[in-house]
Amino acid sequence: MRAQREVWGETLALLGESDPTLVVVDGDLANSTKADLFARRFPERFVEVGIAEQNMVGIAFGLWTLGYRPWLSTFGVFLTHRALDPIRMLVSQTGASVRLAGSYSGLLNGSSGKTHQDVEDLAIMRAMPHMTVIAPADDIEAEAVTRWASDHEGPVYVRFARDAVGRVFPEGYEFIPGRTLVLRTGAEVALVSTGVQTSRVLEAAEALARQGVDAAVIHVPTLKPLDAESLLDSLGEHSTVITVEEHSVLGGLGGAVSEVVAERRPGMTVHRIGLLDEWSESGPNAFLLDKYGLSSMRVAEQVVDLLGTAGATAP
Amino acid sequence: MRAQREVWGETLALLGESDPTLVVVDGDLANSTKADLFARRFPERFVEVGIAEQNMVGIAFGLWTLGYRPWLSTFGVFLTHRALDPIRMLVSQTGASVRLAGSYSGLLNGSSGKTHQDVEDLAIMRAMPHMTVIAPADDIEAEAVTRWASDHEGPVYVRFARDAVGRVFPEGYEFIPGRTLVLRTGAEVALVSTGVQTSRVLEAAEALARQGVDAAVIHVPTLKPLDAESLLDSLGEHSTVITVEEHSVLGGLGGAVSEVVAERRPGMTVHRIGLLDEWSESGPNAFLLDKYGLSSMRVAEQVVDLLGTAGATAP
Amino acid sequence: MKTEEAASTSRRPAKAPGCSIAEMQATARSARWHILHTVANSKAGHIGGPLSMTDLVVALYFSELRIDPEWPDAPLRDRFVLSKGHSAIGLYSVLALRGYFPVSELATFDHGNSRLQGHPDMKLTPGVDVSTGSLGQGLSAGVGIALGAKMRGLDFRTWVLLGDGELQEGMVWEAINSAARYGLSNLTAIVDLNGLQQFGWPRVEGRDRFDRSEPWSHVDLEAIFRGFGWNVVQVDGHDFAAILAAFEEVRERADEGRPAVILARTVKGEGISFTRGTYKWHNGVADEQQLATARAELGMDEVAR
Amino acid sequence: MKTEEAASTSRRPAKAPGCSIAEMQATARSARWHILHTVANSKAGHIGGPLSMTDLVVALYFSELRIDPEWPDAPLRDRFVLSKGHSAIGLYSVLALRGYFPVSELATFDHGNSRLQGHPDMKLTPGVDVSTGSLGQGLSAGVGIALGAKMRGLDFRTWVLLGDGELQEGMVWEAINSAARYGLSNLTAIVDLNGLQQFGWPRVEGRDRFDRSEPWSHVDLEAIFRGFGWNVVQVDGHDFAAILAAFEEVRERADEGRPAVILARTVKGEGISFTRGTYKWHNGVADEQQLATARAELGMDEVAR
Ligand SMILES: Cc1ncc(C[n+]2csc(CCOP(=O)(O)OP(=O)(O)O)c2C)c(N)n1
Ligand SMILES: Cc1ncc(C[n+]2csc(CCOP(=O)(O)OP(=O)(O)O)c2C)c(N)n1
Ligand SMILES: [Mg+2]
Ligand SMILES: [Mg+2]
Repeated sequence: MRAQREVWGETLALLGESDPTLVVVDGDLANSTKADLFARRFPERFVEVGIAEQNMVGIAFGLWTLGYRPWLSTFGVFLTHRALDPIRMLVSQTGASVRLAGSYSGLLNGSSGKTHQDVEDLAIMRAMPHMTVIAPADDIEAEAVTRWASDHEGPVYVRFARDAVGRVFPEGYEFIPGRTLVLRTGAEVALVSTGVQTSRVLEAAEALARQGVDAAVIHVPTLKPLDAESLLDSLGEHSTVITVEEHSVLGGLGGAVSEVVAERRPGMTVHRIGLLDEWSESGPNAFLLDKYGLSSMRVAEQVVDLLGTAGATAP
Repeated sequence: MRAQREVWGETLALLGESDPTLVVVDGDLANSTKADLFARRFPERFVEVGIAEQNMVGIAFGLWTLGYRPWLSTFGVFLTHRALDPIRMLVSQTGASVRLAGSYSGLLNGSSGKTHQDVEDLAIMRAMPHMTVIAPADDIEAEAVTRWASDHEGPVYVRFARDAVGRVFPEGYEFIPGRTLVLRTGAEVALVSTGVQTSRVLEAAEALARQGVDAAVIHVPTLKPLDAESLLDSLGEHSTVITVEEHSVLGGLGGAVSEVVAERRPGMTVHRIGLLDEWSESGPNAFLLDKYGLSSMRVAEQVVDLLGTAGATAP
Repeated sequence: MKTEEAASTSRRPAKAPGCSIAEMQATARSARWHILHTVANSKAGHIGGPLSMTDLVVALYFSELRIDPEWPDAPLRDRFVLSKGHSAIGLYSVLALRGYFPVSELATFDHGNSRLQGHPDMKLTPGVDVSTGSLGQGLSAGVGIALGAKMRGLDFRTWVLLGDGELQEGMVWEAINSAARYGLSNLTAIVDLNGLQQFGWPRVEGRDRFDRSEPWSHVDLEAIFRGFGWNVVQVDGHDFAAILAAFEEVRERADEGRPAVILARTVKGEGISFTRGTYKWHNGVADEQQLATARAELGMDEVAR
Repeated sequence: MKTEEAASTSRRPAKAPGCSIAEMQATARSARWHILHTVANSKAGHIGGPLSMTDLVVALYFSELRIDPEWPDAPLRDRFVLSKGHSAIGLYSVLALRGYFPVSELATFDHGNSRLQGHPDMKLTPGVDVSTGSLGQGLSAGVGIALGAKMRGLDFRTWVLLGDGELQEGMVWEAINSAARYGLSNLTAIVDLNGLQQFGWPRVEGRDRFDRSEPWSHVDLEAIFRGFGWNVVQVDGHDFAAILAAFEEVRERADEGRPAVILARTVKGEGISFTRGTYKWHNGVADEQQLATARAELGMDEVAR
């Protein structure tokens, strides 16, 4: 298993060979995001902007007007918060093919703590009209999504994790935008996740199985545009759905699933596991996943509690 | 009826008399937001920052560390998009008592068009941990909320409209944070709204009544923290809920209501009326409300359609 | 590059056929008239900013820019970015007079379903190269365009017009630094130093020209731009001969490998007595009486005849 | 004002009892040692930035600042904002040595449930006045603090330390303008010109000092700050005598009604041979061998004895 950021950098370095419109615009973080792999291969198509995220977006937009199709390289939180206004006006409102790589997503960013953690990116980018929002599960899907987004015309935000996670997909997996996938069937409850959290939810399902809880696992890589039909097919006849995300429980995956279910599947109950409107902190990955309830063990625990308590309330 | 922005400016000019910690930090828009009413009265407590929204937030934070409790004055879209990163780190993460007045909210901003319209603010601010998010319905509630927020310790975002709308509340109305209000009872469907759209939804309910559709109207001024119990009480035994907001249908009021209902009231159906992941344009208020489906007449139409089509799908 | 061949093989538009200063002055008067009465007719819009930049924009479109109204997206056209997007009606008036679309279409400004939005929309309006409206973003876009032209070896110039209040936006300074870092001599910024923004600060007696404080009267803008490695040209933004000379100087010094900024001293609301030099006309709607006054001052009746 | 009386009646903390330059140099060596081994022990963290600013921060806390470790939130204390928040471990090391919390607590850096976060958190750490981490925001906070002090007539000075790469953030320039506009002579910015950022640009032979490009070698920072109406003092950021003189000059010129910036020429990774002058040690984890080398170079064994 490789880290998603590595896969992203390596894939761009490959695609650069055949796609002369591919340029990378960096915000002084290429050696963290791994855009440096592209920079070494194509220095003339690597544009360093320095620590100026708004300007990165404006420059990427300008390059797009001349036929280039840029990828942006910085930490996700500095795109979704520091550069949101230029993304809105120069990328979303113009339909520019500017690809936003939100690196170091979620909580696990090498102990940098809450100023660098992005637990709102899915909610923020989902609310922006015309934005495509994708969160791949592992290295395999990260590569497929990087390739897909590189060909796609129009704005795309992709969430990439800093560190490697357990494999979810087989080699040769094909990413189909909008499609949700049933990774594991189960009768008692449907666990719905996105991004690298899906990998930990699969482990949680294993743990639950050992405790005699038969949980299905559904992966939603494309948060927007959300293919409601595909999601509903995956949810099937389940009566209890629990979303799990390395993100706030407000407006992200849990919000998207709740919107669809509340409208199309009255009768289905949706519980949401994730950050409970709180900021996190610095710490080793294992510590953070455990403390904030996202480790496979803690997810399994919460699922058992939720199944135990009828009409349980997530705070 | 007065415009909410006028009420905000006048109320601050009054509160300034008794509250020496009240300061207003402006982004070169005081004569639009009406912060100029405070500026004229208390020039020494009016801080003009010019066209630099990020800096406005940083300066407001600094003033707070010395015991001041600032209100920010600019268009909402430039707070929620241009200044989101400083709001995150210096206001939300520090718990600063900085009050964000998002003026010229929604579509109706004097023909400025989509670069100035904010149809994502509720989703964005709702996703930010520890942020209080309020959208008053009329001039009366705008004054009550301005007074409440001026006393409140901690970050608050309040959505204010540029132009006056039909009265919703009586003089002497008391704002209670979190409380949702049943403004009109009705057996067939519960229309849930927020901000000045509530006023138009009340008119829609009148129109529906004339067509023999008995619709309840529920107003949710506090989007966050959302008082789920209060919302559920208001929703009562309704089986069909339709949210209506001058905002995207993704992640805002519709998202918040869907999250609560999908978890606590399986069986209830929630449809969402608002902007369908689209940008709007320049135009007179009446034109925009009609074209984007938010005028009382267009809301009534859509309600009839939704009630007509079982399990209807909002795009 | 998809448009590579297209661009390299496509011809570069020529400059406008020699247009006399007298003609440009007349064109500017018509543009100012269209600004005032169009906004009055649509009941909303900006006035002071469009009027202060009118002469600069007329000089660009009727003398300097290599563009073709018949071929608005010619790959080798010069680019113009109106970073101070709230002055859209000023740009629309000049584009219409230059032939990008019928002057009659100006009447749709700010109405629903119009190609002429309150702020410039590159997806709707022929001749608009970049969408703007949220201040401070245009120069970054211009840096990206100029950098892309350099990377692709395309020979055209990119012009970005900014407001003096707009210069308070940090994003502008991020772009100022990048333009110098990349030696973008194919990029020219013009600052419309009209001395007023929307609200700003109280005027300082003896220092400020008008009824509110000048956005930059407390600093030395020329020294700052030079410090950032830009070429700086100061000019009277209402003197066509001087403006054209400034444009020429910028072009001739392009070999110095530095971006250039033209600091254009202007007057907000220039050209109409009651809008001149007051922040109160940042935006506004003229009444019948005022329209008549302006019509006379701008000599529109003669034109009509 | 809630804290009005409190503030006005409260005493202003005194400066640190005269501390010799030799003592400060020794303190700086200990601080550098704590930076390197604490990060090695927590397996993550920044090195180069903390090391380049060490002498400046030691000079502030052991000589210049009027603060009281026993009374971290004294209303009339001088304020210090570490705008380049990623250098937190450098600040923590100095705060610990100054007595804000036990040196032993440094071992909790970056661990879970620690008061010492990867980036400074004013809600957790005694002595931290402003939370930082997202670059470019500290100067605006400092402007707000200095402006508030002026509005309330409180007599203390606000210091903000920025990185040279950080200066690329537009928000910094918004604050530079505001500080001048409001004549904040009670505000001092210090720029840690260590010549490197995290990745940056390839070095230009003969122009740049280290293995990547200097963030500002292509511009004249002094001219820019002067243009903005700031007093500018250039100093060698590793020469204590010069640093103290710069601090004094800043205080003495406070009557000029201008904010001041100290452009401190430093070396990223200063003080340890293998971290010095290379972007590769922007962050990093030293191994046993390297720790031993540093320990010797910093004379930690003597100190221990
Ligand atoms: C980011 C942003 N903040 C605020 C505004 C609102 N606004 C529109 S025009 C204006 C004043 C602009 O002043 P200046 O740049 O001097 O323009 P001019 O004087 O030429 O009209 C302001 C604050 C905006 N459009 N964008
Ligand atoms: C807004 C923002 N963008 C990017 C980063 C990631 N980052 C942390 S340190 C750094 C380089 C800083 O360089 P400089 O300011 O010169 O600091 P120093 O050399 O003193 O370490 C970057 C890009 C950040 N913390 N904040
Ligand atoms: Mg101006
Ligand atoms: Mg540096």
